[in-house]
This record gives sequence, structure tokens and C-alpha cells, in this order.
Amino acid sequence: MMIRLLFFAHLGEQVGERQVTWPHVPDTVGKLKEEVEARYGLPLDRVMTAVNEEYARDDAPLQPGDTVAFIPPVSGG
Amino acid sequence: MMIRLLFFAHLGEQVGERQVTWPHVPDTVGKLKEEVEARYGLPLDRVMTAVNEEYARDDAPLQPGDTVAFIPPVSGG
Amino acid sequence: MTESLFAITSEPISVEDVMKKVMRPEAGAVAVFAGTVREWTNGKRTLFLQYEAYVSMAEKMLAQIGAEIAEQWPGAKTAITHRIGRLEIGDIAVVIAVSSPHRAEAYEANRYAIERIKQIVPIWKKEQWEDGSAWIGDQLETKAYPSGKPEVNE
Amino acid sequence: MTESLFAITSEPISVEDVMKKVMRPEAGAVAVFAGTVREWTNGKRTLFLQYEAYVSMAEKMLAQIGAEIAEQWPGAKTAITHRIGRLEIGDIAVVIAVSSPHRAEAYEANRYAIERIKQIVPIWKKEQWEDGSAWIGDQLETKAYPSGKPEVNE
Repeated sequence: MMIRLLFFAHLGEQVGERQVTWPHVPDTVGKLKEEVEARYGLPLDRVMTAVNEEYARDDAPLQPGDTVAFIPPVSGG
Repeated sequence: MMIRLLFFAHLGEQVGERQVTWPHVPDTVGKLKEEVEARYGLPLDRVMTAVNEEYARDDAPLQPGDTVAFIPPVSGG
Repeated sequence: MTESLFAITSEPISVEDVMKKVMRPEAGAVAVFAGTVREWTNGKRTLFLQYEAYVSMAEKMLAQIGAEIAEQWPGAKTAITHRIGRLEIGDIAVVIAVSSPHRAEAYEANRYAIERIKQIVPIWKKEQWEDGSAWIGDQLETKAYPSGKPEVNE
Repeated sequence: MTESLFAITSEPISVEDVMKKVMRPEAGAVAVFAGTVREWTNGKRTLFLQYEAYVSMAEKMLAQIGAEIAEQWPGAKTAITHRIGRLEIGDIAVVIAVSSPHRAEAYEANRYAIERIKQIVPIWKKEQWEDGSAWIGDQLETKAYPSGKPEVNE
């Protein structure tokens, strides 16, 4: 019962890893964000979240095996 | 005392030549257009005129040695 | 390919060659427009096109468009190449490249350029359809000039 | 170069390859945008850039932009390639090509694409200046999202 977390750009540098296995499955994206903020001391209020490569809102539910990506404001182009 | 006339696109086909030496120098572009219309039976009312590669109005004067181009509505691009 | 920023050519146009003429360290955006020979127009099939130009004047008018753009969008740099002669379906007839520090000007200036080409640059196309041919510009299938003639700078 | 219409690559981008993916007999216009690495921004000198992407999702989001364009401008066809890794001044970071029967849609759809890329495609750039470096996107020099976050399709 776990999920995979991905951290990009400055988040990857701050966490020190770009992929992390999260050992349990919070009910929602919002709950996971609170846990991640507490664990790494990262403010995630301006960070988007994608579940399995689709943008997801804080009330989106999580399932075992999901990949959750933390996506800071993008700057491509 | 002559000028050179250039005919483009369908005008060149109707006149049968793309360059013509005109044996005298009318006072203005407008006068020249009337003479050319009469000589070749060409309606020039939608045709622009350029004198020495610059667009010119009907009241523009002509000088010996000028090159006058008759420019139908353009369709480049 | 010519080094000139504004050129009429009877050879195929390299889009990258035209782009390279305007790329530079202070520009972060390049907008490019390529006009190609379309097969179908209003249900009529084109077989090929023939373009004719008053070459010397056409190059001057292209350069004038570049100057108008530099005045209207400071920092924008323009290159335009137009092909003449016989063009087949899919061939590129014109390439316009505009570079600028930021993208909004590059798009706007590029679009200005194509509209101006269709107003003031002495180039004509003759359509060869399955059932005949005609010079475009004084035919019913083209737009009329709003004022009856292209705008002349006075 | 990949055959896919929507690609993330760590290789230099060929503008003509991206264009060719959208050229077709029914299109008379191709609008292309190339975003390049600019040396100076607000008086600050960039030495080089580093782009990072969430590659699999970024390609999906590029394809989504192409689908949005096809819906909004029927007849328009889009190809987008974005480069990642280290880019030098003048290098092309992104190429967007949109073909359409007539030019207005090609310009409009192309501009829509670059604005959407900057909203929804998970790609980030890290600026290397003379006096330091920073990820762009949460820095003061970038725009804030009007709504605090990119628009999410719900």
C-alpha cells in the first residue's frame, strides 16, 4: 500500500530526491500535501499536483499505486 | 524624349509585350494611362502605376527616361 | 541562398535560412510564416501556380515593409523571401521571419508583414486549375481592395 | 527526429522537421514559432539555461493543446517539439508549427499554443546568470498566475 511521489525543479533540489516512495496512501491529494509539507518543510501552496499525469485538485482521492507529481509553476516555452 | 512602360500579369498578356518604349512623354501619369487605354483597349481603372519603382498617383508628373509600370491588383503571399 | 533580408527568388526557399537571418542573442522569439500552394480553394482544384514579380520593385517594397515593422515594433527584425516561377502543390511561396525580444511583437509584426505583402508588393499569381487558368488579383475569387486600390504612401 | 507530433527531446530541434509534420495539400498557411534562449532579460545577462520536464506528462499536455486547437480551429494541425537539458544563448527551446487552410487560424492557433504551454505543460527552466542561478516560475521575475495556479480542466 504505497504511492510514488515525483518532485520537479526546485522541489527536487530541496527534497534532495526526485522520486520518493511514500509508505502509505492518504485519502486525498490535499492530505498528502500536508504530510509532504510537514515532512520536508516545503511550502506547497503555489504547487500544482498531478495524479498519474493528470492535474488533480486537492479533493481528488488517492489509490495505492498512484504516481503523484508536485509541479511548481511551469516555465517552458 | 521617351519613356519605358512595363506591363505585368494579365496586362502583359493582353498587350502582347511586357516592355514597350513610348515615343513621347505625357505630362502626367493620368494622361499616359488615357493614352495607353486608347492604344491597347485596356481598362486601367483598377490598375496601380509605379514611376521608377515607386507607386505614383495620376497627377504625378513624368520625365524623359522614366520607367512606368502598370501594376494590376497584386496577389503575392 | 541570398544574404539579403528581402529577396525574390526562383529557387525553393529554405525556411531555416530565412530564420537564421533574424536570429540574434537579444531576440527570444522568432515568428515565421510560410505560405504554401493549396490544392483546393472554394471547391476548385489547383494543379500548379505561376508567380510573376516586378522583381526590383518587389524587393524594395519588401524592404519597406521591414522598415515599417522596425518603426512600429522597435527591436523587431524582419526577413522575407518570396519565390516566383512555377510552384507545385505544397511548395512554399513566401517565408516571413520576424525576431524580437518578446513573442507578442514577433507574432503581430509577422502578421502585419503578410497583410502588407498582399497590399503593396508587385507579385502576381496565375492559378492553373483543372479547367483553365487565370491571373488572381482582378478575378472574382479574390477580395476587392477596400478603397479600390492598394494604399499609396503619400 | 521523432515522428510524433508532440515531443520532448534533448537534441537540437530542426524547425523544418517540425514544419513538415503539419504541411499538407489542403493547408495554404503554416505559422511557426521558435522560442530561443535570450541573452539579456531586464538588464540581467543569461549565460545558459537548463530545462527540465516531466517528460511523459509534458508530451500528453502538448497533445492536449493540439486537441484543443483542432476543436477551436477546425482544419488546423499542430506539431510541437520542446527541448530539454542545457541550452546555450540562441538555441531553440521550443518550436510550434500550425498549418491551416487560411492564415488567420494558423497565427491565432499558434499563439494560443505558446500561451497554453506556459500554463499547463510541466517544463521548467533554470537560468544561469553571471551572478547565480534560479529556477524560473516561482521567482519574482516571472508573472504570477492570475488565479494563483494554472487552469485545470475539470
